[in-house]
This record gives sequence, structure tokens and C-alpha cells, in this order.
Amino acid sequence: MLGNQFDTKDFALLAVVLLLPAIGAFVNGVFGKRLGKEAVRLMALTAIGGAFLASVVTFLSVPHDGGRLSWTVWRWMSVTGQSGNSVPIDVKFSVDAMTATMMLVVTGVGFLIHLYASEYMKKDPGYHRFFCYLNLFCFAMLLLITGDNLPVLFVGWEGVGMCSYLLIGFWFDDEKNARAGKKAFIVNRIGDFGLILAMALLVYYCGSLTWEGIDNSKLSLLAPVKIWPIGNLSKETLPVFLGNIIIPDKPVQVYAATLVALALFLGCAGKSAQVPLYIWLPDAMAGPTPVSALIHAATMVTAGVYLVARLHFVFLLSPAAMAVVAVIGVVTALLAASIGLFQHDLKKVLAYSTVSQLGFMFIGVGVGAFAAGFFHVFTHAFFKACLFLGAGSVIHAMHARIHDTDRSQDMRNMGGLKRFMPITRWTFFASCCAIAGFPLTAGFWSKDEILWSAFSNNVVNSKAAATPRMAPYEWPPWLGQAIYWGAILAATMTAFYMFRAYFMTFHGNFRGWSIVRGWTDPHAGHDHHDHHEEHDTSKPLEGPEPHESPAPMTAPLVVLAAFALFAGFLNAHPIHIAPLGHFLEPVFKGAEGFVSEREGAKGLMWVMMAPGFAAFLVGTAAAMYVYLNRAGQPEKVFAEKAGGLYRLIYDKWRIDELYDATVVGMVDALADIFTMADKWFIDGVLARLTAMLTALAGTLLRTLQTGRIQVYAAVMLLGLGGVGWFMVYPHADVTADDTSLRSTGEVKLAAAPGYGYTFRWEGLTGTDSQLTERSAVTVRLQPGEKKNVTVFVKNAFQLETSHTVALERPGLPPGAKAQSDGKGAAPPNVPGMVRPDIPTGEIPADDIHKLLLPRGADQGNNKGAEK
Amino acid sequence: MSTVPVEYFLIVAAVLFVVGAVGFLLRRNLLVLLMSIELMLNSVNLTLVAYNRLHAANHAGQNLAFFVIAVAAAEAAVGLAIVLAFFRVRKTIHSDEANLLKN
Amino acid sequence: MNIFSMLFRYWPAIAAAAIAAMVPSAPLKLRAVGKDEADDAAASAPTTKLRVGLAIIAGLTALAVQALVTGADAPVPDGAAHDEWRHLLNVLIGLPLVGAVAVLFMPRQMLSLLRGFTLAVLGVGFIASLWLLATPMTAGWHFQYIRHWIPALGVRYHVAVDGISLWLVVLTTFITPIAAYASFSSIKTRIKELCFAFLLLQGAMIGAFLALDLFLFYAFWELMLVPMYLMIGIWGGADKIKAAVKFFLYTMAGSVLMLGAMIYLVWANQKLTGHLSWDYLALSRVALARPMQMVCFWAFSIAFFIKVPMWPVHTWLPDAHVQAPTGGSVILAAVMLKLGTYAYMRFSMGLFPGPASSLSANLAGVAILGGILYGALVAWKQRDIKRLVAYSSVAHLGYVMLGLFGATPSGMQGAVLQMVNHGISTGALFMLVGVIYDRRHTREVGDFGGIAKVMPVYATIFVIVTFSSIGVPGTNGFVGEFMIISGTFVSERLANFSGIHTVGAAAGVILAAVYMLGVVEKVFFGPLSNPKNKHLPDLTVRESLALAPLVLMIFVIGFAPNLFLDRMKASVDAFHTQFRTVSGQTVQFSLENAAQLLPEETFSPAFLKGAPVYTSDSTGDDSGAKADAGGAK
Amino acid sequence: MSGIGTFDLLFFGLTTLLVLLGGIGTVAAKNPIRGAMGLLTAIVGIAGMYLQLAAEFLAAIQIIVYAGAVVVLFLFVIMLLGPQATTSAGAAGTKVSRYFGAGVLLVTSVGAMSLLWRTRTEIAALPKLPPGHGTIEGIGRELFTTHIVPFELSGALLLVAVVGAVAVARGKQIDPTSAVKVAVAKKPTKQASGEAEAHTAHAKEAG
Repeated sequence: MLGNQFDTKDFALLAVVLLLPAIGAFVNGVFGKRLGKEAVRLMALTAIGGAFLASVVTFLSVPHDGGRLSWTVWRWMSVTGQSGNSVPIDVKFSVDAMTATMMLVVTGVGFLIHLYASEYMKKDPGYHRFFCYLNLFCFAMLLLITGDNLPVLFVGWEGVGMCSYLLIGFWFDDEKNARAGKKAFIVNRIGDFGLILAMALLVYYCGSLTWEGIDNSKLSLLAPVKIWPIGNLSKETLPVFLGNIIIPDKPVQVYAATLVALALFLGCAGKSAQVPLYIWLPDAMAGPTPVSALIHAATMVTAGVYLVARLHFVFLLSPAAMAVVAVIGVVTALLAASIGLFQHDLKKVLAYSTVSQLGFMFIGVGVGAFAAGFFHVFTHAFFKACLFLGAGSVIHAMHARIHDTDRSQDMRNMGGLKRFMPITRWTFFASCCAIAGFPLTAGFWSKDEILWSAFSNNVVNSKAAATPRMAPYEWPPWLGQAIYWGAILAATMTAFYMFRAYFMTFHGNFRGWSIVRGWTDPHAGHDHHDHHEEHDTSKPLEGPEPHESPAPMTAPLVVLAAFALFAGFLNAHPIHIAPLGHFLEPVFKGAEGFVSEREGAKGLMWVMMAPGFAAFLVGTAAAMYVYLNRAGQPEKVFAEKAGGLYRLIYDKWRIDELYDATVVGMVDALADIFTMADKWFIDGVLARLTAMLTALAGTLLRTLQTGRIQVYAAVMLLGLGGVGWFMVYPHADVTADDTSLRSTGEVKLAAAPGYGYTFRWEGLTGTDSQLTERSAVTVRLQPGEKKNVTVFVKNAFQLETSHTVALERPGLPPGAKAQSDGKGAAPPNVPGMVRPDIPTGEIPADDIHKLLLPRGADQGNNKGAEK
Repeated sequence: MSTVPVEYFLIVAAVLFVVGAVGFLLRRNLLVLLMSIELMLNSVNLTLVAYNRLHAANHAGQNLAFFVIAVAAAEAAVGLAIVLAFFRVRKTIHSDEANLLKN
Repeated sequence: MNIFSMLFRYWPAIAAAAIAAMVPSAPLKLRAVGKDEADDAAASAPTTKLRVGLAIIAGLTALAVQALVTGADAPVPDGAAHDEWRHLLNVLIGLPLVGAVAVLFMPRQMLSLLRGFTLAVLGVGFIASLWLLATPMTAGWHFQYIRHWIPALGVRYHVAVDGISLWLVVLTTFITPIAAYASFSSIKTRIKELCFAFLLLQGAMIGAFLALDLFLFYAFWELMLVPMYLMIGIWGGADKIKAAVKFFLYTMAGSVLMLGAMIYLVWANQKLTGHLSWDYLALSRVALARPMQMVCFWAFSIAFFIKVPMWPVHTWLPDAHVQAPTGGSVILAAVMLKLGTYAYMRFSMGLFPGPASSLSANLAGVAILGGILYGALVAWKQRDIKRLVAYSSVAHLGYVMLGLFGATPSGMQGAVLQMVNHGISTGALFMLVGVIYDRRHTREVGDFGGIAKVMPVYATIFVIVTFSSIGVPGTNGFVGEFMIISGTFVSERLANFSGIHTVGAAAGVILAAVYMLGVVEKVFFGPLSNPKNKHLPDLTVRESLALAPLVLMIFVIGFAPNLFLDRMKASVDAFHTQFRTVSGQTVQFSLENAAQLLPEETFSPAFLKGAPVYTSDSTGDDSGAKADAGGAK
Repeated sequence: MSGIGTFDLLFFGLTTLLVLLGGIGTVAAKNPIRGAMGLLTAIVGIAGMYLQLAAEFLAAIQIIVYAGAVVVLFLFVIMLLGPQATTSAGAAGTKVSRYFGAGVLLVTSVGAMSLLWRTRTEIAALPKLPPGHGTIEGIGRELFTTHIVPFELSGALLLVAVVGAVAVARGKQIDPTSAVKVAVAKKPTKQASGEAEAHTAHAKEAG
């Protein structure tokens, strides 16, 4: 709308958006303690509020034709590309439609959560430290979104990882929280390992790391890359039996695009808690609830989806990677939803629901519906933040009497809170409907869009046809439907556990403590955060009525609930009201060629919406039956009957233990072996063994020193004898000067002189000379002729020895075809030595591209000598 | 002047040297050690003079022999002084006693 | 220049100084730990001293960065030789050595005189080294100074600086005063010998970085061992003698091999050119016979691998670090290890490019498996923090060596930058470990727990430095590692191994997080169980002033690495092209049993400026004069 | 072998006999006196040989210095040592190792002799002697022209040897002047012993 006010190339408003949170973090962090809580709160809120306003202005001034507002700050560094050219990496920010929306979400939801947290954390001594980290997190998230190239995104990427480490471990005096923070950072770091690999690959193949740069040179990603066998492993270099087992006859080759996409996806899986690396998110609930709301619901976890959407043109080049993304998405959705079914901790339920909803988003981007996936990110931010904040206000109320974190979050201690906390109850209910997919709510539209595109999309790599060498992977026709039905199952489970949580918390009677009207806290001055409860648990706990949270906590709840209900209409495709869809459309226009409607799914859109709605109905009804009418009895019955399965699901399928036993255990054992080897083997051999050997040699030689003079004299005599022996016997040696061997075939032989020596040569051309003083002889050789020359030496003591020298002149014997080039053997083939074998004669037209394409282009090894 | 060929004298000198060496290596008495050293030195002098007889242009051999005698005398004096001091300390001149150099 | 234009021009420095002055919070109970600073008894006095100190440091850094930025894009006067004062390098090397001798004559009791004099000399050295940054570092040698030392052997005093050695010299002059300043509070006995050791160390290290004559390099290389041996031996921990001897013998064994190879090389050069010369420029033209090339390469490289330390010969480092005093181990980690990597790049890759390029794939494998992964895993299992940080520097230097083996322009620039980064982050880490060692006299991780509650400022700085050493982007660690990893993948030298090597190197990033965060969690977080940790005083003035410049540099390099990279770019690119051409030639044309002299054209004229020039009649004595002229130009 | 005067041969046989018997006598004698006498006869024999080899001056020197001084010196020392001088022959070292040593020595010397024998050539004819060869004038002229430096040095050497021999042989003599103090210090009073201790402590600390 504002369109042309700002210069698109030097969009400095971004400085305001980025720097405000950074300044807020610095001021709160360094001076917070002295400024006092009010000032810290004011600083934090103004920082995020300002950033939000600036984001709104940016949102309005984003050009509609798919252009971007960019702002280059300075040259960060430059890296060497494929053929030695230097790839510049600048600190550059750019905003297009997607980034603008994400900025709105981050700063908008961020502001609401800051407002909420300023009330929630009021009594916490580390108030200024909390807001410093929160502001720093928003700065890092904004960096991530607005980054114009992968390294700047990576700065934000690890920045948010670092902030989540600090925030999860905020109450670090409890060992459990610190370990959860460390676990989150390390698992994120495993993801970042994938991102670093992807960046290295892109530098090599695309010669650039900015979004346009990669987009322009994305075709070079279609070069096949030999994955296996790596290095010089081949049938020859390996023992035979091992060789033909692990070395396939044709090397395993994969598109570079697939490698890059999978590496990127590993990063996204780490950050957005997908199946292999999701274990850190449930433990991240150890942090304060606003942290879970902001980081582990609205912003950070969606960074993975943002990255996949941002680099959709890379993912689209390899349908195999898209399939992996979609399948992992549906598997995560199912796994997390199943675990969420029986969790008792309210925040754990919400955590698993986040993981499951993220699975949905990855299904969306996996099947090529990037706009749908991104829209689900948009709506999920609202209702998940509202759920977490609702849970926070419930926990805040429970803290009145139950101070132990685990028991205050346990749903079995809650129940019937709808009477005491009406606002929290209704907002929680609204968000539950949204997430479960109640028709017309935000969740319904975004999830349905994903389900429909999963059902109908067919992904094909149209560009792959251009490179005939490797057949691109085609999607099996049934995969779309399989994902669709898996998602439907996950949706039912989502509806079930969400309403289970709702009913267990707000309905039924209050199980926390017996409510005594007008109850006053005996030791009022008690420090709110004291964890160790003195009074015994034998007599039932009394306490006041759980109170509704104060205004700054409930206001954000209401706003978020409103968005949860009505945000769906921003992109409701079936009823063609999709302003946000049109706004995002230019960003993903690159996807047309690759994603098309499956012919089997023509016109079935409205029909396929029914299973979605049915899922919602079944899930909600089941939850209502189990937890509202029968107040949770069936769950206990099921627990006794299928105890094993129940406990297995309750223990999160024991995936953590599986990881500990395999991956972590293996690395631990390897570390022990290395430490032991380092101490005993390497240090032992190099340091201690040599020391011991020298000591031993010392003792041996010491025995010679007997102190008696005659022994010394005798040893001297032996020495004399040895020298004498050497003098007495003759030594024959010959030095051959063959510098002119090649040209004239003439070799000058010279025998080593000695006292009283006489020489006799044999094997010369014909004449065997008698014993003469002559010690030097010249031998003439024909090309290709071999000759052995021996010299006999006699000395004054009439003792004689001999020494033979083999002489050989290279080249063909004179008779053969006189073609000998006379040059030494061809230069040896040194691995790694670049020798372009340029074929002589004309090059047929269609072979030219073979020469031009980067290394590994032809059938041979990937980065071998072909470069 | 004698017409005995020089080689004879060389042989005698060699035998005398071997006798001296045997004496030095086997006898346990320090004095006998010193005497056998004197014998060895004399045999060397004899060889020098014999060769000087063969190449009679100058008296190099004999001069060297002369100096060897001078040094031998000095060496004998000091050697005997040491033996005396050793005897005063160790009350014996048995060569095995002089083994302070043992490790 | 009225106040406003001055204010306008230097606003970043003034702003930085103002912010830094406000950072130390007033009510912080800064009880001085060191008893002898009686004058800091009053609680308020140290904070003002801290405020002033921090303000100066922050202001200077901002000024330096501003100067570097304006210097970087100021139009480089083409061809006009900047006023390169010929004797600058002699001052850089000579001043500390003369200072060391002067310290010996000072009375032993006047501690403040000794300390003041040492810091003054080191400070002047640092200021002088800033002049190096002022001149544009084009390819070729700068501030070259040549004088005949032993004409009979063809040995010359030939020192020069180029892009590669520039930052290492500045790192030395930057770190040594900090290490000295920090260790004056913790070391109370035999101050005179300590000052002597520091000054001798500084002189020897800078000499080693600048020497271009193999004999001179070897002299400084050995001289450097003596003061470090003294430091470990005298002020070390429990079994300091064993560790000092082990350190000395390991390095000495390596350098004796190197000396043998040097002598062979000089002899081969003499056979070819008829003149004896130990000069690096002359000897790099000698292409030995193929097997001898390999032998000499290994002789040189083993000496440098011991120093780096590379995998099989690294076991001296943990012992030396555990026993060394704080100042000693800061310098050992920050600068002395870099000598190994710098010398490998300069001498092993410079003199024997053929074997260096053909062996690069295998050596890179050792650097990754033995260095990055092995170092990280063993570090994870250590109970002693200093031993953990020692193994972590084995891992970090594995990256540096990988960058050198990969031999791509950005890989090598990343390697040189990573040397500087490692110097700063590991130097800071050792100082931080020294802080808690001075308070609790134990380095066992188990003895600490939850001290973030008692020492908040210390905890924050430790976490910042941890993130820098892990390589979180935005700090200096990431820039170096990223350039090295992308350089490895692009490198032709690693041929078909570059893929698996990149994966191995990137995996190191995970393990770095594992062991560093492991120790941070055990030391800082968790309940404050140990009673002795209840009332540990937070950072004293001296410690925070020592740490402040390092923490600032972490962020400066993290956000603006280009200031550093621009100054080394020309030299590294020139080195890279020379490495490629010469290795190509030596691999193809070197004979089996005879050495050859490479034609002069294979080397760029800028490189050969200052090489010994032999006129027919005399054996190079006048060449010295001409070469001096060359130097002066 | 032709041209050797019978008298010359006889004289040579006599001197060889003297030399070898003397040598073996020196080495084999139990009593050192007999050893010294053996040495004397060997030296006189060698002097005779010098005469045959036209080295009169040396023969004289040999008799004067060697026979006159060195052997006499040996006798003095033997007299000084008295009965202990004759060490018990068989005491030290087992018989086996000594005779084994002798056997090895003889074998090697015989082997060396046989090797030398292989290089034998005809005996070279004795060259004509220039006049005054071996006389005191010839040696004197050369001694004081070409070899003047060694001559002076040997003078210095002899001086040093004498002083050395005297110093070593004399051993630790009690300083006559200090006799008085020693007597006083005899009383074992605490003060003196303290002073002594201080003295020794000082000595140890200085050392």
C-alpha cells in the first residue's frame, strides 16, 4: 500500500526493526539490575513494540510484484568458489512478502508474550536477565527471517539456538533445567551441522549463497554426486570379500540438489523438532512458560519451515528430498500425537502437540504446497501461543499453593477451573477448537489446505529431463493419499488430546487443594520461588480459591484467541477469500513447473474436506465421553488392561533411552577408548617407552665401566683390532657417471682407490684387462643394451674382493622401429594433480556441455581427475 | 756400521712390544705395569731408529726417539710418584684395588 | 579541528568508551583478591579504576576498528612505497630482548619497577606493531631488513613481514602484555625471572614469525623454548619438572630433524648454485630429487606437527598446560602453537610444495580424525578443566591444519584467521581457568558447581568465550571454521576425499558444543553444593581489565572479519598461486636422483625481492649491500 | 742375506738375546727387583742395537737416561715400598681368565705376524750412510734448528713432571707452623666444637 515511499535497494528501516530488540537486550542485560524491574519492563516492551510498528510499516511497503526491499550493510567475508572465483558474503538483509508476514508474527506475538511475561515473571529475581535473553531472542529471530543469504540466516539460526539454551536453563540452580538447556543446544547443533554442510555444497555448486544467487544458478545443482564409494575405496583397494560386499559395481550417485535439500532438512529437523531430532522440545518445557510460548510454539520452531519455504526452488529440484520431508512430517505428526494422548503434564501435552503440528507444516511444504505450509505456521503461532499462555496462567494460579514445578503443571491436580478462571477458560477453549480443526476457525482452514494439497499434489522434477544421465526419482502415485490418511489419523488424535487437556483442566471438580474461603497464607513473606515444601503431604492441602490472572496476562490471551478464531479467513482457498494467499503468491511462483494437480483428484476438494471434519468430530466426542462424562475412568481402565502399551506410550515410546543406548552410548564409548588409548598407547609409546629404553641402554653400558685399568686397555686393544681388520681387507666400490648415458651411451666407471690396490676389470667390451693401476674405465653401450661390469681389487696383503655394476641403456634396441622418444617414463599420475585431458580434433556439438559442466558431470568418479 | 738388514730389528722391536703389551695386560702389579710401558716405548724407539737407518737423509727418526725418551722419563717419574701416593693410601699396589672409576 | 568535528569524527570511540565506563555496576562488592594491592581496600576505588580501564580499552578498540575500516577502503597509493621504516622489525624483535637483559640488572626487590618496566616494554611493542597495520599489505615482503650475519655459511639476518605473518605478530604483541598483566597478580615469587622470561619469549616469538632465513628461524625457534621451559619449570604445578622436560624434549626432537633437513637443503643448493645460502627465498627455488623431497618434507613437517600439536605427537600439550602457570599457558596456547601451523605453511608448504600437495589428502584425514574428532572426544572425558581446554586446542588446531592441507585461497585465509581466533578464545579460556584456580587452587570440574550464582560477571564472560570457542556465528570462531569447511569442500588437493573430509570437519562443530557446554553446565549451573564455593569473590579489577580486550576482539572479529582478511588476502593468494604452480612443476619434472634449480620465472618478482643475489666475483658479500638497497625500497 | 758380516750377525744375536730375555724377565718376574733388572738388560740390549743402526748419540742417551735414571728410579721406589711391592701372583683374578687373555693375545699377535709375512718382499739393500749420521753433531744441528720448539717444550715438560712428582709423592705433610694451634684446640670444650661445627658448616655451605 505505501508502495514507493522507501528506496527498495537501501531499506534502512530494517535497522530499526533489528536494532531495537538488540539495544533492549544490551540495556536490560548490562544495566538491568540497577534500573529496577519497572524500567526493565518498560525497556523490553518499548523495544518489541517499536519493532512491531516498524514491521507493520515494512509489511505495508513490500512491493507486490515479488520484489524485495534489501539493505546491504557491509562485506562480511568472501569464500573461494568452484573454479577459484571468490564468493562474496555480505551482511545483507532483504524483506519480501514471506519475510514481512513472519516479521509481523514474530514481533506481534512477541510483544504480546513480553506483556504477558512482564506479569508472569514479576516475582523472579532474575527479571532483568530474563528480558535481556527474550529481547536477544527476538533480535536473533528477526536476523534469521530478514537475512538475505544463508550465513546471515545461520547467525540468526544459532543465535536463537543460543537464546533458547539460555532461556531453557534460566532457572539454572536446578540441575534438570541446565541439562535440558544443554540438550536443546546440542540437538540444535546437530541440525546446524547439516546447515553448514548445505552451505559448503552451495558455495561449490551454485557459487553463491544469496537467495537470488542460488535461484539463478540452481540448474548446476542437477550435477550427479558420487556418494558411495567415498575417496579411493574401490574393489582393488579393498580385500576381495569386503570389496564385492560394500562396493557396488556402479557407484551410487545422487543429485547435488538432493544432497543439499537433505542437509538443509537435517538443519530444519534439528530446529523444528522433527522425528530424528525432536527429543529436545519436550525437555525444553523446563524453561518458564512464556519462553515455551514464544520460542517453542510461535517463532523458533517454525524457522525450519521458513527455511524450506525460502529455498523451495532447491527442494523442488529433487522430488526424493520432497518425499523425505513429507514422510518425516507425517511420521512426526503421528508419533508426537500418540505420545500426547496420555501425558499428565499440561505443558508436555502442548509440547507434543507443537511437534505434531510442525509435522503437519512439513507435510504441507513436503508435498509442494509451500503457501499452505507457511499459512499453517502463521495460524499455529496464534493458537499455540494462546494455549501455552493459557497453560501459563493456570500454572500461575496453581503456584498459589503448590510451588513444586512438576506438581503445579500436573493436570491431575487441576480440574474445574472454569468456575475460577473464566477468561483463561474461554480463550483456552477457543484455541482448542482452532487446533482441533473446528470448521471456520484458523486451524481448520490451514490444516484443511495442507490435507487437500497432500491428497491432490503430484511433484515431478521437470528440469531433470534436461540431464539424461540420471533418471530423476518419481513420486509413487499412492504416496499422496497415504500421507493424507496418516494426517487425518493424526488430526483425530490432536482433537482427542487437546480436548482431553481442556476437560481435565477446566471441567470436573478441583483436585488441587481443598478450597477454604478466606484462607490466608500463614507465612506471608514467604519467597514465592521457594521449592522445598516443609509441611507434610499427609493432611490434605488447603488453600484459597484459584484466582484469575491479572489483566496483563489475560489481555494477550484474548487477542490471541481472537486471531486463532478469525485468522483463517486470510487464506481460505475453498471459499476464495485469500488476501494473504495472493500476497504470498509471487514468492512461491517458482513452484508452478514442478507441482501439478493429480488427475485422480480433480474436483474432489469439497469431498475430501469431509474426512477432516469427521476427524475433528470423532476426536472431540471421544475426549468428551472419556473425560467429561466419565471423568477419566476409561483411561484408568485402559491403563490396567493394556498396562504395557500404556506405560510405553506414557514413557514417550522410550525414544530417549533408545538414543542414550545407541548414539550417545556409542560416542561415549568411543571417547573412553580414545582417552584410554591417548593415555596408555600414544603417550605410553612415545613418551614412557622411549624414556624406559634410554634408561635400559644406560644400565647396559654402565657394566662396561669396571674401573680396572687393564680392562680398559683390553677394550682399547679390541678396538685397535677392529680398525686393523678394516685396514687390512680391501674394499671395492664403483661410482658410475651416467649423465651422458642417454645421449651417447657412454658411462665412466671409477673404482674407489686404496693403499696398495691393484684392479682387474671384467665384462668390458671384449678385452678383460689384467691387474693394473688403472682405476677408471669408460664403457660404451648401444641403446637398449644391458651389461654387467665387475672389478677385482687386490691389496698389499694379497687379499682380493670384487664388485659388479649393472648398466642398462633405455630405449628400443637399434633394430626396432626408431620411434623411441628418448624421454623418460610418462609423468606419474599423482592423485589430486589437475591435468585437463583436452580431447584433440573437433568436439561433436552435443559433447560440449560435458566439458563445461562442473566436476563429476560424466559417468566417472565425482570429483576425480575430470575437473 | 752393521750390515744386518733393518727388517731384523723391526721384528725384534715387534716381539718386544708384544711382550710389553702382555705384561701390561696380565700382571696385577702396578710397578710391573709401568715397566712394561717402558718396554713398549723402547720397542717404538727401536723401530724409529731402524727406519731412520733406512731413510738416512736426516735424523728425524732419532730426534723423535730422543724426545720419546725425554717424555718417557718424565712419565716414569710421575707414574712412580702416583704409585707411591696410591700405596700410602691403599697400603698395596695391587692394580685391582685402583677401581674407584667403577660406576 | 574544533571540538565538534573531532566529536563527529571520533564519535564511535567516545560512545564506546562512555558505554564501557558505565558497564561495571557500582554496588558490586569488588573485594580485591590479591592481598598486596592494599591501596584497593576501599570498595569504591577499584570500580573507578575498572571504569577508567574499560573505557580506555573500549575506546582504543573502537578507534582501531575505525582506522582499519577507513584504511581498508582508502585508495591504496599504487606503487608508491609507504614509508616503511627499515628498522621497525628490528625494534619489534630487539626491544623485548634488550628489555630482558635490562631486567636482569634491576634490583630484585623493587617489584613494581620490574612489573612496570616489563609492561611498558610490551606496551611499546604493541604500539609499534600497530604501524604494521598502517601499511597496505600488497603481495611480497614488507619492512624487509637484510644484514650479513655469518657470510662464511651464507647465513643472513633476513627479516620481513607479509600478510600471513602480519596478524600473528600483532597477536603476539597483543596477547603477551595481557598474559603478563594477568599473571602478575597470581605469581608472587621470583618476579625478576618472570619478567625476564616474558620479555625473552616475546622477542623470540616475534623473531620466529619474521625470520626468512632458515638459520635465523631455527635460532629463534629454539630460543623460544628456553623461557617457556623456565616458566613451566619454576612456577608450575605439582610435577612441573617432568612436564617441562617433556615439553622441551618433544619440541627439541622435532627441531633436530628439521635442522638435518635444512643442512641437506643448503648443501643441495650449494651443489646447484655454487653458493652457500640459508635464505628461504633462495632455497625455495631448489627442487630436490623426488625421494629426498619426501624425506625433507617429513623432517620439516614432523617438527611442525609436534609444535601444532597434531595427533600422534600431541601428548606433551596437556601435561605442559596442566603444570604451566596461567600466564605461561596463555602464551603457550595463544601464540606458541601458532608457530607450528605458521611454519608448516611458510616452510613445509613453501619449500616442498610437491610432497605437501600429494600428501594433503592423507594429512587432512589425520587432522580431522586425529585432531578435530579425537581431540573433542578426549576433551569431553577430562576431569581437569585445563587438560580439557588443552585438548580443545588440539581440536581447534586440527581445523587450522585442515585449512592448510586443503590449500584453497579462502581455506588458507580461514586457517590464518582461525590461528588468531584460537589465540584469543583459548587465551581467554586459560585466563578464566586461572581465575578460579587462584581462588580455589583446584582445577577439578567436580569441585565446582553452581558458581554462576556467586560469580555472575565471571559466568557471563565464561559463557561468551565458550560460545566463541564453540564457533557460534557472530563470534570469531565461526568465521574461521566456516571458511575452512567451505574451503575443504572446494579444494582440488583433497580430490575425491573432500566430501567425507567436509562431513568430518562439520561434525567437529557438534562435539565442540558437547564438551564445552558439558563443562559449563558442571561448573556454573546446578545447585551450589560445595560450601567452599559459597563466597567466592567475583572478578577483580586486574582480571576484568585483562579479559576485556579479548572479549571485545571476539566480537570485532566475529562481525567484521574482513578488516583482518583484506590485509592477508594479497599475500595468501600469492602464496596459493605459487604453491599451485611450483607443486605442479615439482611433481611432474623432479628427477629421481638429482636436484634441480627451478627457473626464476616460476616465482613472482615480489616474492624474490630480497633473495641473495650472487655476482660472479665475490660470494655474495656485496649482495648483502644490494639486497639492503632492495630492502630499503 | 749375502753381504752380512758374521761379526755383525753375532753382535745382533747377542743384543736380541739381551733384549728379549730382559723383556720377558721384566714381565714374568715375581719379585719387582728382578723385573727391574730385566728392564735394565733390555735397555742395554736396545742401546746395543742403536749402535748397530748408526745412532751412537741415542745409544749414549739410552744408557744415561734410561738405564741410569729410570731404572734406578724404579729401584728406589721398589725399595721404598718394601715387601708389599711383591703382590701375591695368584691372588687376584681367576687363573682361567688371565691365561685366556694371554692366549687371545698370542693368537692375535701370531695372526698379525702371519699377515705381515704375506706382504714380505726382498729385503731392501741397506743404503749408504751419509757421513756423521747419528753422531752428536748431526742430531745436535737438527735438534737446535728444525726441532727447537719441541726441545724447549720438552724442557718445560720435564720441569712440570718433576714438580708434579714431588707434589704427588710428598702427600699431605702437617704444616709445621700450625702445630701450635692444633694443640690448643685439643680440649673438647662446647665452644670449640661449636666453632668447629660452624667452620665445617661454613665449608659445606661454601662448597
